[in-house]
Amino acid sequence: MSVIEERKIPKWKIDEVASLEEKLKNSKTVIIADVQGFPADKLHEIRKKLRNIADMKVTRNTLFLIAAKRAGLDVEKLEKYISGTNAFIFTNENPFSISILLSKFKLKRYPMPGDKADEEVVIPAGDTGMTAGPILSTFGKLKVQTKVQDGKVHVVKDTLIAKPGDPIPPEAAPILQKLGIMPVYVKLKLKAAYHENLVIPSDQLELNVDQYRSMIAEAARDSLALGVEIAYPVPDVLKITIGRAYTRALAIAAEAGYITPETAQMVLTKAMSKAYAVLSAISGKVDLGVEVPKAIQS
Amino acid sequence: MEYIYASLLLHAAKKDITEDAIKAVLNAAGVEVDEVRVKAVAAALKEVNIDEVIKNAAAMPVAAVPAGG
Amino acid sequence: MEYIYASLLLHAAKKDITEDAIKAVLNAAGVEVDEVRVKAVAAALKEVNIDEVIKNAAAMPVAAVPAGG
Amino acid sequence: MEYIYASLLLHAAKKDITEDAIKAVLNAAGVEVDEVRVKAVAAALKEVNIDEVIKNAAAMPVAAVPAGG
Amino acid sequence: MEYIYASLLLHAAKKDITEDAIKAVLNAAGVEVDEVRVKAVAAALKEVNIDEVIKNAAAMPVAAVPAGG
Amino acid sequence: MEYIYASLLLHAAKKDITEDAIKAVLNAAGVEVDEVRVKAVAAALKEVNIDEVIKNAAAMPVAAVPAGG
Amino acid sequence: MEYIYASLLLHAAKKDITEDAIKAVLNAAGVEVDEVRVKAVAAALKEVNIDEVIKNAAAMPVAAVPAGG
Repeated sequence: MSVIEERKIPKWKIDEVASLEEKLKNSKTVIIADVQGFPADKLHEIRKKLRNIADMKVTRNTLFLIAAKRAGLDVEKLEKYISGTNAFIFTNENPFSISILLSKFKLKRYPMPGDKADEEVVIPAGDTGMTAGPILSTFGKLKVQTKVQDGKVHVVKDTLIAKPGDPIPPEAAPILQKLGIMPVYVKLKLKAAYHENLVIPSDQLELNVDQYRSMIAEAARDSLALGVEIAYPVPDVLKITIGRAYTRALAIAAEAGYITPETAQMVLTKAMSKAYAVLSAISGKVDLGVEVPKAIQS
Repeated sequence: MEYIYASLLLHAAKKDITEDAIKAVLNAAGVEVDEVRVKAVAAALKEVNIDEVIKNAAAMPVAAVPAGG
Repeated sequence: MEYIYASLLLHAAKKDITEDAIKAVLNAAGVEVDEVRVKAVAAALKEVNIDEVIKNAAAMPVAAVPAGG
Repeated sequence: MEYIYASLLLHAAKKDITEDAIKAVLNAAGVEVDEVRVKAVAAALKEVNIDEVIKNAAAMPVAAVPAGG
Repeated sequence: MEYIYASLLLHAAKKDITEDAIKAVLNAAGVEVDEVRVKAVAAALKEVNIDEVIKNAAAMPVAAVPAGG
Repeated sequence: MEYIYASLLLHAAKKDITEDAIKAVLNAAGVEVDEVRVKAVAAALKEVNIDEVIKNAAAMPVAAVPAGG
Repeated sequence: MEYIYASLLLHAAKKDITEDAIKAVLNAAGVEVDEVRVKAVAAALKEVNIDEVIKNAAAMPVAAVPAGG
């Protein structure tokens, strides 16, 4: 341990580590996000939206690791996520809640060459404000119908130039810029969360809420089915159970050819639908002078 | 379903659906006739407006399942 | 539909659907038999798996019309 | 439908659907039993694969009433 | 489903669906009756309009899907 | 539906669905337990093949429900 | 699905679906709790309108058969 070496460390670094250590000690969760090449203005937007929920800081990996060690984090578990340029999000929230929150921010940007559209790219009808000139041929290439009015380019009708997932034609970039159309989403890439000594990697951290929604639906459906099957004694379930018992009784009556005024419709319908099915199966070869009802033919 | 097909056949042929008529058809088909069932079917059909039922049956949206399956 | 009902009756009774059998059933029902049609139906049904066809028809929703009509 | 319900009850209880059993159930429910019907139902159901029919019926639309309603 | 078939039988026979009546029917069918379930079913059915439910079950057009529930 | 949810939780966890187990789960959820209902549900579930019921429920087409709700 | 049933149980019991509540229910069911999954479920379900989803799921059995075919 050399006192001399420590002196070499600039004060801002010492302060930074102290500040990071403080944040780590006061937060149940820290999330590491990849911000390599991430637009600074968008990062600012995110920081603003996270205010009062989480604190986001872009800092040097080495400083973070020192602070993490001092704050008592299990740094070994984290090290593999600490490379490149990272933002660190400190929060006391459930890390999944932060992940969901971030996924809800629709941050958009103008396309760069090679980008695919995240939403429909439509050039709207009307005055583009662009002066007629070489740009007209670009519109032409994009198959956007235009006319010139008072020296300005007017788009004749709303024109789709890319569907979600389609590559955005690079030549469209200046037009989209001019019209303020940002069809590409910017999303913060989360690498991992460290929460109460657990490391949650990105694949787990990114929740598909729809999947949970359908699991709830599935569980609810199965529960109802089971409730119906065992005649779970609450009125709403029993209504369905009774409907099903009645339907079964009708089906049995129909199959047995058991006719009562109540079952006659069902029984005869069933017999007739069988007859029509047979008729329809041979209708190409035999003309019995009977038409197969349209509904059955299909 | 023999009793029902016999009844529908008689109906399609515009004959009365009596016990005797049903029996005759079933006998011709080589079916051993159960008197009780013939009685039951003939009695039950007397209470049913077959024309109405058949009209409903034909009008029903039955196309949910492709016939060819 | 008489020819079909007669055939289905035979089928339900597990009898062979021959020209003679169809004719016998139709006669018993008092239907004047058209020889050509009987031949055609008997021939056509030989190539049809009736159980299969009927099974698909049975899968059709049949409770669509209120019992009271 | 009493005769059918009685039969389905017996089926669900894994009992044989005999004339006597149907009669006993109907009597217990206070239904005046019609011998012809009992015989007809018992005979007809012998030819029906009830489990199969029930399974297919389950695919039919069953519940007009939303549980939440 | 035994408890429901028994209840539907009583309903079809125009009898009150009481605990005792359900028990009598189940006993006649040779079903070992669970007192607790009988109580629960009888109580819950008091709040159900069976005629309404049956009408809906029977009347259900194939396409009757209440969009919003 | 609490009793059903509790039972299916136990089922999903491959635990026996006993009265005591259901009660424990319900208590943990802060549900005031109705002894009669617990007994009724536990008894009824003994007669049911839950996996089968779930399989059939899943087999029903579900496309009628608007995805987003 | 244990975590989902536990959540549905809490919902039905009108309790908040918190990590601790889910854990308590799962523990009572004898399920070994995975801390990460509990957190994920609690966070995800905050975004789900469970009543709405249940209502739609309940409306499902109505639509066993596609309308147009």
